[in-house]
Amino acid sequence: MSGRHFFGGVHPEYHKEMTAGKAIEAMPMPEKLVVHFAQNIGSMPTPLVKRGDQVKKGQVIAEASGFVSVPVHAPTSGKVEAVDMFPNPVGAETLAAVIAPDGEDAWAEGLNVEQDTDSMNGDQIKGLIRDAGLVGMGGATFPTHVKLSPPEGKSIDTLILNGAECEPYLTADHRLMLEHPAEILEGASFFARVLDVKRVIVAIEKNKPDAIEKMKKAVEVKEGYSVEALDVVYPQGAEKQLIFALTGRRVPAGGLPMDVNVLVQNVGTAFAAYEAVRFKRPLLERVVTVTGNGVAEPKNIRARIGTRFEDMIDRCGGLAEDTVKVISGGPMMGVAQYSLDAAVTKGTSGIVTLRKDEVVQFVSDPCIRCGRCVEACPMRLNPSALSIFIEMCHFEDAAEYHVTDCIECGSCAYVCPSQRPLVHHFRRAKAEIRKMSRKAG
Amino acid sequence: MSTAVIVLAVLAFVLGLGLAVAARIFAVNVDPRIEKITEILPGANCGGCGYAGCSDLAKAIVEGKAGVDACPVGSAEVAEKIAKIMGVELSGDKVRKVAIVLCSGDDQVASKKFYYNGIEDCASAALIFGGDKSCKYGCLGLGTCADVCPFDAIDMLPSGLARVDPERCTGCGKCVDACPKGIIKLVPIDRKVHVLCSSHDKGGKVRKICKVGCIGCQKCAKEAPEGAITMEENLAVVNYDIEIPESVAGVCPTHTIVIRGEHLEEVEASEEAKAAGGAV
Amino acid sequence: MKEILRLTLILTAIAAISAGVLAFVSSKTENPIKQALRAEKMVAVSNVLPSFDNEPDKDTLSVVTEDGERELFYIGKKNGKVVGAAFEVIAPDGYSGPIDIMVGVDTAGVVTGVEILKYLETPGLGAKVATKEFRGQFKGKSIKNPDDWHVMKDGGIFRQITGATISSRAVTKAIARGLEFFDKHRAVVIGEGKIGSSGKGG
Amino acid sequence: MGAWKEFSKGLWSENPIFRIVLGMCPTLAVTTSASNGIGMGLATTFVLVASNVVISAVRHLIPKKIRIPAFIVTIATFVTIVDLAMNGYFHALHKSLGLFIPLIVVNCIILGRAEAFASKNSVVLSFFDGLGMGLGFTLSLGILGSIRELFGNGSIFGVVIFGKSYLPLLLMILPPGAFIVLGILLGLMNQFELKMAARQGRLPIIKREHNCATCVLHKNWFVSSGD
Amino acid sequence: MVEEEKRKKKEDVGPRFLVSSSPHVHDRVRINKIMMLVVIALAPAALLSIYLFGLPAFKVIVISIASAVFFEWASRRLMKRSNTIGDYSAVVTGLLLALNLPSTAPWWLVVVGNLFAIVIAKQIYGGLGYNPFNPALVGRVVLLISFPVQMTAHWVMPSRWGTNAVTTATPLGKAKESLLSLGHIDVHLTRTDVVNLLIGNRAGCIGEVSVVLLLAGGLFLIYKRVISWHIPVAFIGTVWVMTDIFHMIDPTRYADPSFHVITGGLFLGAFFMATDYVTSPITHKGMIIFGVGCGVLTVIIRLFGAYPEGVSFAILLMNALTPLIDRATNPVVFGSRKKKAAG
Repeated sequence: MSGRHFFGGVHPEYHKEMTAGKAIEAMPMPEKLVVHFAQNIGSMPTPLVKRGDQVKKGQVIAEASGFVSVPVHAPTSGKVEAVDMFPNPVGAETLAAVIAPDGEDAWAEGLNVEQDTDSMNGDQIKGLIRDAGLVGMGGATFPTHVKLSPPEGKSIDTLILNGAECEPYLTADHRLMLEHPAEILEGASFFARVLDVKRVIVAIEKNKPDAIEKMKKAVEVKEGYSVEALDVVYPQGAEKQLIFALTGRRVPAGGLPMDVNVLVQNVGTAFAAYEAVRFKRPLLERVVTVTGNGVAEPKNIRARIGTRFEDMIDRCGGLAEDTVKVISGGPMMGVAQYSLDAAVTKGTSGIVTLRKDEVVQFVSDPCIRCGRCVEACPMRLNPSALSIFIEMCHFEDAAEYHVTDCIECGSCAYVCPSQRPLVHHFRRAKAEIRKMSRKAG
Repeated sequence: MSTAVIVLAVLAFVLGLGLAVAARIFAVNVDPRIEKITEILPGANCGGCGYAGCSDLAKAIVEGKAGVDACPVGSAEVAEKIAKIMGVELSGDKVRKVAIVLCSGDDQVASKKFYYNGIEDCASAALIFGGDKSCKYGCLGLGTCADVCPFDAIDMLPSGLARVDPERCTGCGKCVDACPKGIIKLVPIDRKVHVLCSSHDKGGKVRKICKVGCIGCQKCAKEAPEGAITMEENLAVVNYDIEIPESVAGVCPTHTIVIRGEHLEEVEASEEAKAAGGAV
Repeated sequence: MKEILRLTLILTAIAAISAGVLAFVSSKTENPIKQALRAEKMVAVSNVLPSFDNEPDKDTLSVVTEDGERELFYIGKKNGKVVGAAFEVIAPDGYSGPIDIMVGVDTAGVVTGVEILKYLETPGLGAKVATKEFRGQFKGKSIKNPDDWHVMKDGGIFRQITGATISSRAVTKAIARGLEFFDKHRAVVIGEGKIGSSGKGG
Repeated sequence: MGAWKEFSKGLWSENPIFRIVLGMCPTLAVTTSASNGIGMGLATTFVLVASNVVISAVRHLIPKKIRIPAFIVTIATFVTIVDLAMNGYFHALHKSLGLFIPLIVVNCIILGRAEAFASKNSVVLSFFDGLGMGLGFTLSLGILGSIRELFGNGSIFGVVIFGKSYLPLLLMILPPGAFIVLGILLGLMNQFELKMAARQGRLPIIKREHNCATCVLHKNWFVSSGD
Repeated sequence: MVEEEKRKKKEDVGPRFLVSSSPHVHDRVRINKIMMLVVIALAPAALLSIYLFGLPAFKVIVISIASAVFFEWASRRLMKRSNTIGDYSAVVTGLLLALNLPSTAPWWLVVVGNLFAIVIAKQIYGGLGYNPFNPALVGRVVLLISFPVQMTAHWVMPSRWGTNAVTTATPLGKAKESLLSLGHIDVHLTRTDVVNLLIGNRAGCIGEVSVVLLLAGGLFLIYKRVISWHIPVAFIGTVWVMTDIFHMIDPTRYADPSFHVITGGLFLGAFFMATDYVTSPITHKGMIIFGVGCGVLTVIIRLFGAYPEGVSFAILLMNALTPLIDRATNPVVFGSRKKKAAG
C-alpha cells in the first residue's frame, strides 16, 4: 500500500456543507418526464415506443442495441406524448420519449418482486443487472454488466466501491452512504459474487467522517470488506488515481482497471444493483444533488430519470436572477447547460448553479509556462505544451505527448493563472485525432 | 603561370573523371515530364488535389494515376499545358469550382442558444452543444475556414458569417474539410442561384430561430425547371448541373435564395453601413 | 565511355582557362600588392621613428634572443647616421587576444612613438589602447626605472583606460619587455657594437 | 522591359537579403560599418554579374552533370580576381573585409542565381539579373551597415552624425547587433508588405493572436522538433 | 396561455446561460497576483538597497519601473495589441533590471536597458509567455556589452543615503583583478567580511547586495508556491560545490565557496531571475538540470572567463536550452505505457 495519495491534484473549494446535512428527499411526480434513449456510453439503445403509446412503470422503452448498451425503462406509468429531439445534459440534442405520467405509477408485470438472491449464480445476477439498465452512476455511464464481464484470462481480485465523491458541491453519494450503508454493501456483494472477488474496499474521502463511521460499522459483519479513508484532494475519485492510492497499482496508460485486476464501482451503482437484484427494479431513479448559490434551498433529491432540470430547480426554490451557469454534474467535470429543458439521466449526479460573480471566464491569455498545470495533472501530462501544440493545430504532436490519456478532470484549467481553456483544447485535440485515425483507417 | 594551369587542369581532370564515373554509376532515371509538369503547376502545395504537393501530383499525372486536369487550383490553361506534355486531348471545357458558405444566418437574423465562452475556433466551439447558434446547421462565424484558406479567399464578416471571395477562391476544398458544420460546398463559378441554408429542421423550428432559413415551402422547387431544385429533408437543394433562372430567387419568402454576384454586393453595402454607423 | 571522357575534358578545359586567367591577373597585381603591404608597414615605422631619410624596411637587423627567437629591428638613419630603431612587440595577454605593437626608440632607448598594429580588443573599451591619448603616454619614457612601467593601478606611471585595465596592462608590459630587450642589445642595434658579438644565443 | 523587370526584382520584390534571406554570412559579419557593407556588396556584385554573364554564355556547353563544379570554378575565379585586385588597389578595405572576400565563393546568392537564372536565360537578361541582385545585396548591406555604424559608432561612412557626447551602443557593431538589426528590418519589411497588400484592395486578413498561419515559428522555438 | 406568454418573453431576451467547457470553477490566482507577489518579495531587498546606496539607487529603481511600464504600454499600442500593463510583468522586469544596475547608472542607461528588455526581448517575440530569454537579463547584458564603463567602472561602497560615495570595485571584481595582476587572489574571508557581505556592506548592483533579504524574499516565494525550490537550490548548490572543489585544488587562485555564494548576483539570479516562468523549464526534473547548468556556467565564467561575474550570462545561455530541456524531461504519463501486442 502506498499511502492515500497520487501525483498531482488540486484543492478546490468544496462547498459540500450546503447539502451534506440534508437527508435525501423524494421528488414529487412532475407533469412530464423526458426520458432520453442515449443514456449510456456505447451504442444508443433502440427505441421501442412511439407517440401515443401507453407505458407501465419499468417497461422497457428502448432495448439494448449491442453488448455495450443497456435498455431504458419507463420511469412511471403513463402516455408517450412525443418522441423527438430534446437537449441531453451531456451533449447535443438526442432522441427522447416524453412521458405524461398518469399518476398511478403502476409497475409492469414481473417487476418489483423480492428475489431469492442466495440461490442465484453469477450469470443470473449479471443478467438482472443488465436487464435493469445499470450504468456507472458516477457520471461515466459505462454499462455495468460490461465491467462485470472481463475477457478470458483477466481475473479481478479487488473490488473498490468508490465513495470518494471528490467533485465539489456534490453530496449524493455521501447521503446515500449515510442512509443506506447496508443496501450499498449488499449491492457490492452481488458484484463480488459475479467476479468471485474476496477483497472489497470502500473508499471515502476524509471530509466525510460520518459516512466513514457508518460504513465502517456496516462492514464489521462482512468478511474481506474494509473502509479506507482517503486524503481530500481532487480528483481522488478518478478510477486510476483511486486504484493507485489504495493498492499502489498503476493502470497502464490507455488501459483499464481490469488490467491490474481491480474493479471500481460507484456506491450509487452498488445501491442500484441492490435494488435490481433483490427486488427486480430497473434503474428508474437516482439521487441528484441540486445545489449552488443559484438556488434558494439546496437539496439532495431522489428523482426519476427524465425529470427536467427546471422542475428540479423549482423544487429547490427556483433560480436566482443572476444565475449564469447551470451545470449537470460537478463543477470540475460537469457539463454547463444552455436550457433547463435538459432532463436527469442515469449519470446526472448533481445540478450545480453558479451566480454571475462566482463564474470565472476563460480568457486564453498566452501560457506563461508557470508549470502549475504540470504539477496539478494527475495523469502526469504536460498541459502547457499540449495546449500550445493544439493552439497551433499540431495534433500529431499532441498525440505524441499523450493527449489521449487526459481524463479531463479539469485540474490544469483550474489552476491556470492565464485562465486558458485547457480541457477544451484537449477535447478538441481528441476529436481531431479521432478524425485523423478514422481517415487513416 | 604554366604551373598554375597544369595543376588546376590535372586536378579538374581527375575530379571530373570521378564525377563522370559517379554520374554513370548512380544514375537515376527520372521521367523529365515530371519536372516539366511541376513547373507548370501553381506551386502553392495546397493539397487540394489530394496529393502531398504539386510535385507529388506531377508524378501522379505522369504515372497516369491522376488526370491532366487534376489540379483544382490551376486554370484551364494549366490543364491544357499539362495535356500537351502528356500528349492527351483535354476533354470538354472545365468550369472552375469555387467554395460557397451555405448559410446566411448572421447574428442579426439567427438566434443563439447560449453565450459561448471558450476557444475562438469553430471546431472547438462545435464540441460544446454543437456551437452557440440555435440552428445546429448554422455558420458559427469563428473563422476556422478563413484560417485554413491558403489563398486568403475567405474573410469573416463582423456579423459572424464567413464569406468567400469567388475571385480569389481556387476551389482547393480545404475549407470544405475544415468546416465542422459541413456547410461549405464547391460549386461551379458560373452558377448564380444558391440556397444559402443548410438546415434540415422543420419549417416551424427554422422560423423560430432564423429569419433567413429555408422553411421547406417548396415554392422554389415548383418555380425552377424540373429537377433543378429538389427537397431533401425540409431543405431546398440546388442541382448545379441544371441552369436555374434568376427569377427563382424572387419567390423565396425568407430570401434564402440569392443571386451570387448581387448578394455579395449587398452584403458589402450592409457591412459598410454597419461599420459607418458604428463609427459615429 | 565517350560521355565520361566528354565530361572530364570539359571540366578540365574550364579549370585550365580559369587557371590561365588567374595566373594572368595574379601577375598583374603582384606588384601593387607588394607595394601596398610595404606602404602599410612604412606608415607604422615612420610614425614611431624620429625623422629619417633611409628606407628602414630594407635596413633591418635581426637579433637572435637567448630563446632562439629572432627579433627584427627596422633601423632609421639620417644622413647615414643611425637615429633610432623600430620593432614589433606582441602583448599575448590582451583582453580578447594578442595585441601587435610597433615601438620606436631613439639611440638612447627613449621611446619616440608607439603604434598599435593589430588588436581584437572590445570596441570602445579595450580598443582605446590604439588612441593617441593612451599610446602617447609612452613617448619620451625609457626603461631606466623599470618600476615605473606599470599602469597607475599597479603603482606605475601610466594611466590605464577606465574599464580596460587588462588591455592597458598588457600593452604596457609588452612595451616594457621590448625596451628591456632593446636595452640589452642596444649596442648591436645602433651599430656601436659589431653584429654577432652580442648574439650570445648564437 | 524584360531587362528592367529582371533588374528591379533584385532591389525589392526578390531582394536577396530581405526577401529571399540568402548570403547571411557576409550580411551578418561585415556590416559593422556602411563602407564595409557597400564594399562587400560591390565586390559581390562584380562577381555576380561576371559569373552570371559567363555562365549564361556557356550554358549550352556545360553538361548538366558537371554544372555545379563548373559554376563553382567560374565563381571562384572571379572571386580570386576580386580578392587580388582589392588587395592591390583598395588595401585598407581589403584588410577590414579580410576573410570574407574569399568566402564570396560560397555565397548562396551567386550559386543560386547561376543555378536558377543564368543557366536558363540569355546573357543580357542574366547580366541585368546579376546586376539587380548584386545592387539589391549592396543596398541591403549598406542599410544594415549604416544603421549599425550610426548606433554603434555615431557615424555613417565615417562621418560623425551624433556628435562627441554620444555614447555609442557598442552592441550594434558587435555580432548580436547584426542579428537584432536584421531581424527588426525583416519584420518591418513584412509589416510594410502587409500594409501595401491591404491598400491594393486585397481582402483584409483577420489577424488573431493564434492561428495556423503563424504556427511554424512558434513550434520551432518551443520544441525544436527533430522532424 | 399565461405559460406561453412567459415562454415567449423568455425567448425574446435571447440566451440566458453562459456555456463553456469544464471546469467551471477556478482558483482565481491570476498572473497579476503572481507578479505582485514577486514585487513584494523583492521589496525588502530593494528598500534596504535604497537605504544603503541612497537617492541615486531610488532614482534608478523609479526610472526603471516607469520606463518599463511605458515601453510595454507603448509597444503594445504600436503593434495594435491588447494592453497588458495590468499583468504587472513589466513592473517586475523594470524592478529586476534596476536591481541589476549599479546605483551610479545614469538615467539614460536605465531607459535604454528597459527599451531592449521590454521591446526587443519581450514584445517583439509576442509579449509575456513567448519571450525565449529573460527580458531583464537581456536588458542588463545589452548595457554591459554596450556601455562597459558605465556598467562596471563606477561601483560605490554603500554609505547610508549616498553621502560621501567612495568608488571601489566589487568583491568579485577585486578577486579577478588580483588574480590577473598578481597571479593569486587576495580574498580571504574573515568573519567580519562574511557579516559585511551578508548585510550588504559592499559594492555591487543595487539589488544584489542584501543577501539576507533576498534569501528571505526567495523563501517567501517558495512558501507562497510562486516558485519551487528546485532551481535556486540546484543553482546555488552547484556554485558551492564547484567552487569548493577548485578552492581545494588551489586556494591561492580560487576563493572559498562561501565567498562565491554570497557575493555577486547569485542570490538575486537564483531566486528571481533563473526562476522566471517563461524562460525556465516547466518540470521539476528540468528545473534541476537548468539550475545545475546555470551554476556550472556561472563558476566557469567567474573563474576562467573575462568577466568577474557570470550569473547573467549563465542564465541567458541556459534560457536558450530551455526548450531542449523541456523536451527531454517531458513528464512520463501516469501508468506504464501498454506495450503494443506483437503483430
